[in-house]
Amino acid sequence: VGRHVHPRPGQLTLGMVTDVGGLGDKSFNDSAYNGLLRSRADLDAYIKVLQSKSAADYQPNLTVLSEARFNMIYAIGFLMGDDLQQVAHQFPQQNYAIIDDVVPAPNIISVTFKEEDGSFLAGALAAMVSKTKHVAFIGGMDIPLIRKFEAGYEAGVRQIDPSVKVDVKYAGSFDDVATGKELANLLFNGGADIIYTAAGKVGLGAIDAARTRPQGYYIIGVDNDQDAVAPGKVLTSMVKHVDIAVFDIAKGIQTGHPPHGHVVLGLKDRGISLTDFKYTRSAISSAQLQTLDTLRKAIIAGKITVPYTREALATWKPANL
Amino acid sequence: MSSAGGALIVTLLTLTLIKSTPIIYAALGGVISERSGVVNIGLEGMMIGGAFTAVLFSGMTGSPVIGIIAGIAAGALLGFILGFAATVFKVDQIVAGTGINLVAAGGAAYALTLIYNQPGASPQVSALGNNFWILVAIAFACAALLHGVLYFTPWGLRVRACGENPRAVHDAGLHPLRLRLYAVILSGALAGLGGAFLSIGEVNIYSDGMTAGRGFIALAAVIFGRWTPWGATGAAIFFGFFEALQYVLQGHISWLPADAMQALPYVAALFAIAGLVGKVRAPAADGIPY
Amino acid sequence: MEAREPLAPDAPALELRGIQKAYPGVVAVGGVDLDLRAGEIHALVGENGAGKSTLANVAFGAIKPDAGTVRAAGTVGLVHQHFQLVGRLSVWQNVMLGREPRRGWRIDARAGRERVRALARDNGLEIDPDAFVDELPIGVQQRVELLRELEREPAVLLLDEPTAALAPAEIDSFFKTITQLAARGTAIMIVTHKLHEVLAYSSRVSVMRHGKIVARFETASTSVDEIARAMVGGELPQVAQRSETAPAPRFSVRNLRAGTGSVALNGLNFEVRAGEIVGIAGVEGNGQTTLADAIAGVIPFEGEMQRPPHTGIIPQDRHREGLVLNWSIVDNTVLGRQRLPSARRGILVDRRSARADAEAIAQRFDVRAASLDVAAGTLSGGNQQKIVVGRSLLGDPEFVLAYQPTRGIDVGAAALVQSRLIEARNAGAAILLISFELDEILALADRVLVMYRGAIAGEFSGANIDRGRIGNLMAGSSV
Amino acid sequence: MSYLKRTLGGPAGAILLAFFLAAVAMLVAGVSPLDGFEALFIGSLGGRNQIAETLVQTTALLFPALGITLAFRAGLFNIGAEGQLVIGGLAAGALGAHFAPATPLAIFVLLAAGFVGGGIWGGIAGWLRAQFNANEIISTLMLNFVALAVANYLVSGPLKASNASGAETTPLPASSYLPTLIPDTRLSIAIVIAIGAAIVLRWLLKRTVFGYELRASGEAPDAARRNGVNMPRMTLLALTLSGAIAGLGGATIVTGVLHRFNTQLSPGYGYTAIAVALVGDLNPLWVCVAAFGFGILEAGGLAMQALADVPKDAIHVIEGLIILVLAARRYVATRAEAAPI
Ligand SMILES: Nc1ncnc2c1ncn2[C@@H]1O[C@H](COP(=O)(O)OP(=O)(O)OP(=O)(O)O)[C@@H](O)[C@H]1O
Ligand SMILES: Nc1ncnc2c1ncn2[C@@H]1O[C@H](COP(=O)(O)OP(=O)(O)OP(=O)(O)O)[C@@H](O)[C@H]1O
Ligand SMILES: [Mg+2]
Ligand SMILES: [Mg+2]
Repeated sequence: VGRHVHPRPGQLTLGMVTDVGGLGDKSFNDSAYNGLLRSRADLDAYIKVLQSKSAADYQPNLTVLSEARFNMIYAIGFLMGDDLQQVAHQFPQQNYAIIDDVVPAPNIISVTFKEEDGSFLAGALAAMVSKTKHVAFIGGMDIPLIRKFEAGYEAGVRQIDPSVKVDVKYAGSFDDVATGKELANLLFNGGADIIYTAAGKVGLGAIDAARTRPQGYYIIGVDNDQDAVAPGKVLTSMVKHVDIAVFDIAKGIQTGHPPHGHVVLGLKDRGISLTDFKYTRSAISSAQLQTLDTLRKAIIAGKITVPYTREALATWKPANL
Repeated sequence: MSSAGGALIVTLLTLTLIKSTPIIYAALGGVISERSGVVNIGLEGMMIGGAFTAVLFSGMTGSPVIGIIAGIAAGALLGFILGFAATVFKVDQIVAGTGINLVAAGGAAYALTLIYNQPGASPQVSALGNNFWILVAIAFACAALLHGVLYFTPWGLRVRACGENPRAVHDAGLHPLRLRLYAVILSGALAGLGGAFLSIGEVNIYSDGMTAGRGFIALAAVIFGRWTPWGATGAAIFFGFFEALQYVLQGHISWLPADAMQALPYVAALFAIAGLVGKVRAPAADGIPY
Repeated sequence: MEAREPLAPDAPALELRGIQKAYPGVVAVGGVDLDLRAGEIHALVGENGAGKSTLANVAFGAIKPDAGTVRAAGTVGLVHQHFQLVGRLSVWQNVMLGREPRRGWRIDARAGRERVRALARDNGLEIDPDAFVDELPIGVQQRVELLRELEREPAVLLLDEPTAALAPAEIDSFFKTITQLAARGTAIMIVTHKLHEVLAYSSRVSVMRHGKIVARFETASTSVDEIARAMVGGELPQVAQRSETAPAPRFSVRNLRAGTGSVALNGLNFEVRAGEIVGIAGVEGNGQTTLADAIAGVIPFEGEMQRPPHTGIIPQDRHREGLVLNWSIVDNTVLGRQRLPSARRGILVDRRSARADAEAIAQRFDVRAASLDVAAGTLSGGNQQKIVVGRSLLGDPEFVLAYQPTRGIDVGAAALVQSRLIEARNAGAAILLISFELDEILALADRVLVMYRGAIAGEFSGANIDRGRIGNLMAGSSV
Repeated sequence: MSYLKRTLGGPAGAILLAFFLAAVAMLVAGVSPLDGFEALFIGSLGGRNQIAETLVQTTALLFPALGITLAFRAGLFNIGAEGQLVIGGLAAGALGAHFAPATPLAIFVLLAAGFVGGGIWGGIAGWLRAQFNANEIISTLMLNFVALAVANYLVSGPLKASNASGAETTPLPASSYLPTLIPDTRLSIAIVIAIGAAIVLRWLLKRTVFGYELRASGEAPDAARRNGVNMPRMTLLALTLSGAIAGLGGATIVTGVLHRFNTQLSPGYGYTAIAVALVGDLNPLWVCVAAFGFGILEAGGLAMQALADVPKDAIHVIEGLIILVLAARRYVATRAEAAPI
């Protein structure tokens, strides 16, 4: 056990502050961390992660990293905006990036994702693959971010076939794995055969439910590529590439051309994408893949505007392509 | 319609059983501990210990049964720590329980990084699969067994006496501290089993936060069930039922937001305790070091 | 249950040598030698706080002495001054705890019950083995304690004020039991304040004073006076004289109904006038506790009750109902009076007057304590009782409910307490005295109400007070 | 055994043992204990800003711990400080976001809102106990879950700031921030209010008739009831007041630290505060000291991540160990003396 490692002079230094979900959330914190790891591997960066226990920790964590003059400090999570704004104001020379929130400041890069667009494709795929014409959604907590996933998914289903039934359940937690399994079983038993989860680790339980079922029941994973967690049971994963965003920003810093302002990542720049059906290709026809691609292009081209709130979903009509 | 209604009821009851089981185990653990005079606020931590250790050993040996046994042992070990602190050092039991909760949660989370090099959740290990129903049944057997032990055996009588007046137990030539220590170890073992049920009974991984406050709900179930094994079991089923009900109902009552649904078990409990007018009395020496 | 080999009569059963035990500020026991012989009943008497309970606890092994040795020829049993029972277990479970009869892995409940029933029968103690202890009146709990010790057939049995809570009839049968036990070879030491019991039943008497044994008598050749003088180191105080007072109703109940079952009150009517002591005579368990609870406001009742705002209450159970054991004497002095103008300054507790009050109580009642700041729980039983009594009489209360006010108090102090009650009466207080000791009632009361099965079975006053007729009514026979 | 007890009994022994166990935990974590402890103390006491952050944590723990102290002294096991704190914060945040008058009075109104909100939340449990004899351990625990559900619902829906991407209320106007105590830090006058509350609570418990009756109900309920204490009323009052103090704490976090309400307000202050109150012997002034000690752990723990690479989870283990050992010390140290206050 030696004294801890310091960055070498000239080394790219990257700091990250997690939100209260912390590392291991199987969601955006983990994904961001993967981006840091990749930066360490590919860019020889020195990285440091500070986790937060409550909202009150955000500011001290950001301050500590700022005082240490990291080349880039990432604030992960949608509740860190105000704190970041204050800290960024105090350290005008310091560069920051925030994920999932928009903070207008000259030294902050805001990165948001069009989760609803990817969720739309997930919904469309689910509606096409479902044999029972009945699909479902499991959310973690009923908060605006998760409602984006829900709304996009339902719209996607409706785009393919408005008669397909969509059940929605919220686990009330992002950690309660057992409840994820129970909810998935409840939904499967209720007739759904495909479930999209946007619930952190709760989704792991849902995947386990599919694993112990016969062929034909699927989970659609979220945030990270979860296809390999239960090969053949995870139809696809709606990946939100926080890692790529984090890496790209790091790389931009190194090359002297960092992005600035508000970066919105969606299907176009592959900030959002579905994984490529490595284990479930046989369950999907080429026609369905074709449709999926058409929809993706339509969204990119702006021919489809995906709703991201329940209110918008209520009045949303499938696009006529 | 009636067959759909029937199916719904079956679904509801099945889910109730599954939801109740870990709470039953932990609540039975709470009963035995509190009847001996030790408040066990560390049930949550003991569940965590059981859940994690079960995964660890199942993963190492490939045998979920060994995992379950290891989970029980881990709970018992934490029970031993609480019991030892509560008897020999006469530590305030609530503080010690809080300490146990922190150590267990932090320890398990840290061990994930240390052992598996991945925070948040363990890799998948071999689990009970459909055999988890055996553990559901065993929960009820445990309730019956604990009832038998508490009310029909000399040891049970002594434990109950210990929770009421340890001095009388001492005057009878017995060892109240030893009785309490054993009771709390047993308590931890049961809570550990409850945790193991969650991790390798129901699913096949350990994940941080997966106990999700069930240890605290179990504590409430102990009181709700008036410190009796069947009472606590009933109370655990009460919680399990309303949890199941809220999940089943979600989406069917559109004007109720999910958060309101999620509060259902707790609100139901509030109404239920208000309705249970009458003496709900803790063991007289519960929480008081001897 | 195999019987213990009895010791030969007069064989030494318990030897205490040089026992010392000190607490901060007090030497509870300061070098005591004591021998108990098999088959004797040895009375240990002394003022409150003399160190009797401490000595008994040392002999039993519950307290480790600072110095000295204890040698016993067999097991030692102790019946505590403050019982050590498990309230929520039944009588037979309490008695058999630690020695449960078994059938396989189970307790043989029937055998346990039968054992206790037989034990009770053999010793003339009436009891329901299945009753829950915390539902029993104190006197019956005493029997449970005794049964528990009898079950263990100890070579030495120490009894700390066993009769303090017993009714006269119970006391007789209790001593019959004890005498039988002694005859079988058990060495018995009994701590008591009731000197006539000492004379009637013991063979030897040791008198303790300030932690030492100051006198020892063969009972046959001594008298109550001699023992009492040895105890207090001088003459006994005289009980105060009653004086004429002007009667005006202070406390009254009309159609008072409360409680359930055998202790329910079914429509009581009576009043207590200023300057009068009304005694409630009766065998324990006829509703006296229910009446006291209703007056204290801890149980609901029907009917009317007129109770003046300044009421002093002496509860039955000083430990549970009278004192906050962890609090100092000074703090306990305020309890029950905290809302009275005399005990507070605006919203604050008047601590100066509390201390002055505590000093007054200590002085008027001769409270023996290391200081007024020690926790009430560390006081000897009798001194605790003095605090409770003293507090209730502070500041000229208009009405006093006195439930067994001299329970556990030594003869000298009992005379003091009785005097104080009479003085309060003379000063115009209305006093309701509930006691199971007819002697006490006859000594103090201006008027006697006999309570039987929750009703008033008869009333006597002045020259009409007739011990025999009261006794008959108490036993339930109509006159 | 008695030798071990005696060694552990001294405060020095206890602290040594705590540090030893913590050092072992750090070694397991692959961190040099020297680095770890250095980080712990530098991070919590090593400078103006560090001390300020330590006091911010102290304050957040102190309010609920004082509320718990009051309830426990009345013999009521209020384990609902977490929920009361959240509701207090919610009340202040909601009011501050929507109806704040732009005068210094605003601060007072927001704190009062927190006080009342927490009081109502505690009062529900008090009412259930007084009216129906409903066990307060269950009711306060259940109300914690309900509070979080209510808060989550409100900030995700009706009270959500329209332009926020997360679930939180509109930020407070700067005019209703609690004034800071040390410039350029987050330390507000909340710490002064908290210490003031501790002093008032001590006075209330020790000097007043109300406090006298409250302590009597806690120490000896049978004696209290028989000696003129109206127990149902005392129950209601004690739990209401207890909740109100915790709620005030929530309001100070909103007005002094976060300047808005969201559901990540508390990492479980209300639960940790139970240990704080008990380690502080349920004596308001010692509770202040205990809260400061826990504040060092919380703030220093955060710094240990940054300065010594001790992972967050290992810090929890260290905290838990220290709590266990401190509790043992408390017993040995206080057993000889009579009851506190
Ligand atoms: N635990 C204790 N701590 C401090 N002092 C104590 C303790 N127990 C007893 N004492 C003191 O020791 C002395 C002897 O008490 P003890 O109970 O033996 O008296 P006693 O003779 O039984 O009196 P009583 O007739 O009133 O029961 C008293 O002054 C008492 O205050
Ligand atoms: N048990 C009592 N014995 C004598 N006087 C009492 C008693 N209880 C209250 N009082 C008197 O009643 C008056 C009211 O006292 P206080 O305000 O403390 O009572 P309270 O119950 O708190 O009143 P409120 O219900 O208005 O708050 C005081 O003058 C007090 O002396
Ligand atoms: Mg005595
Ligand atoms: Mg008042």
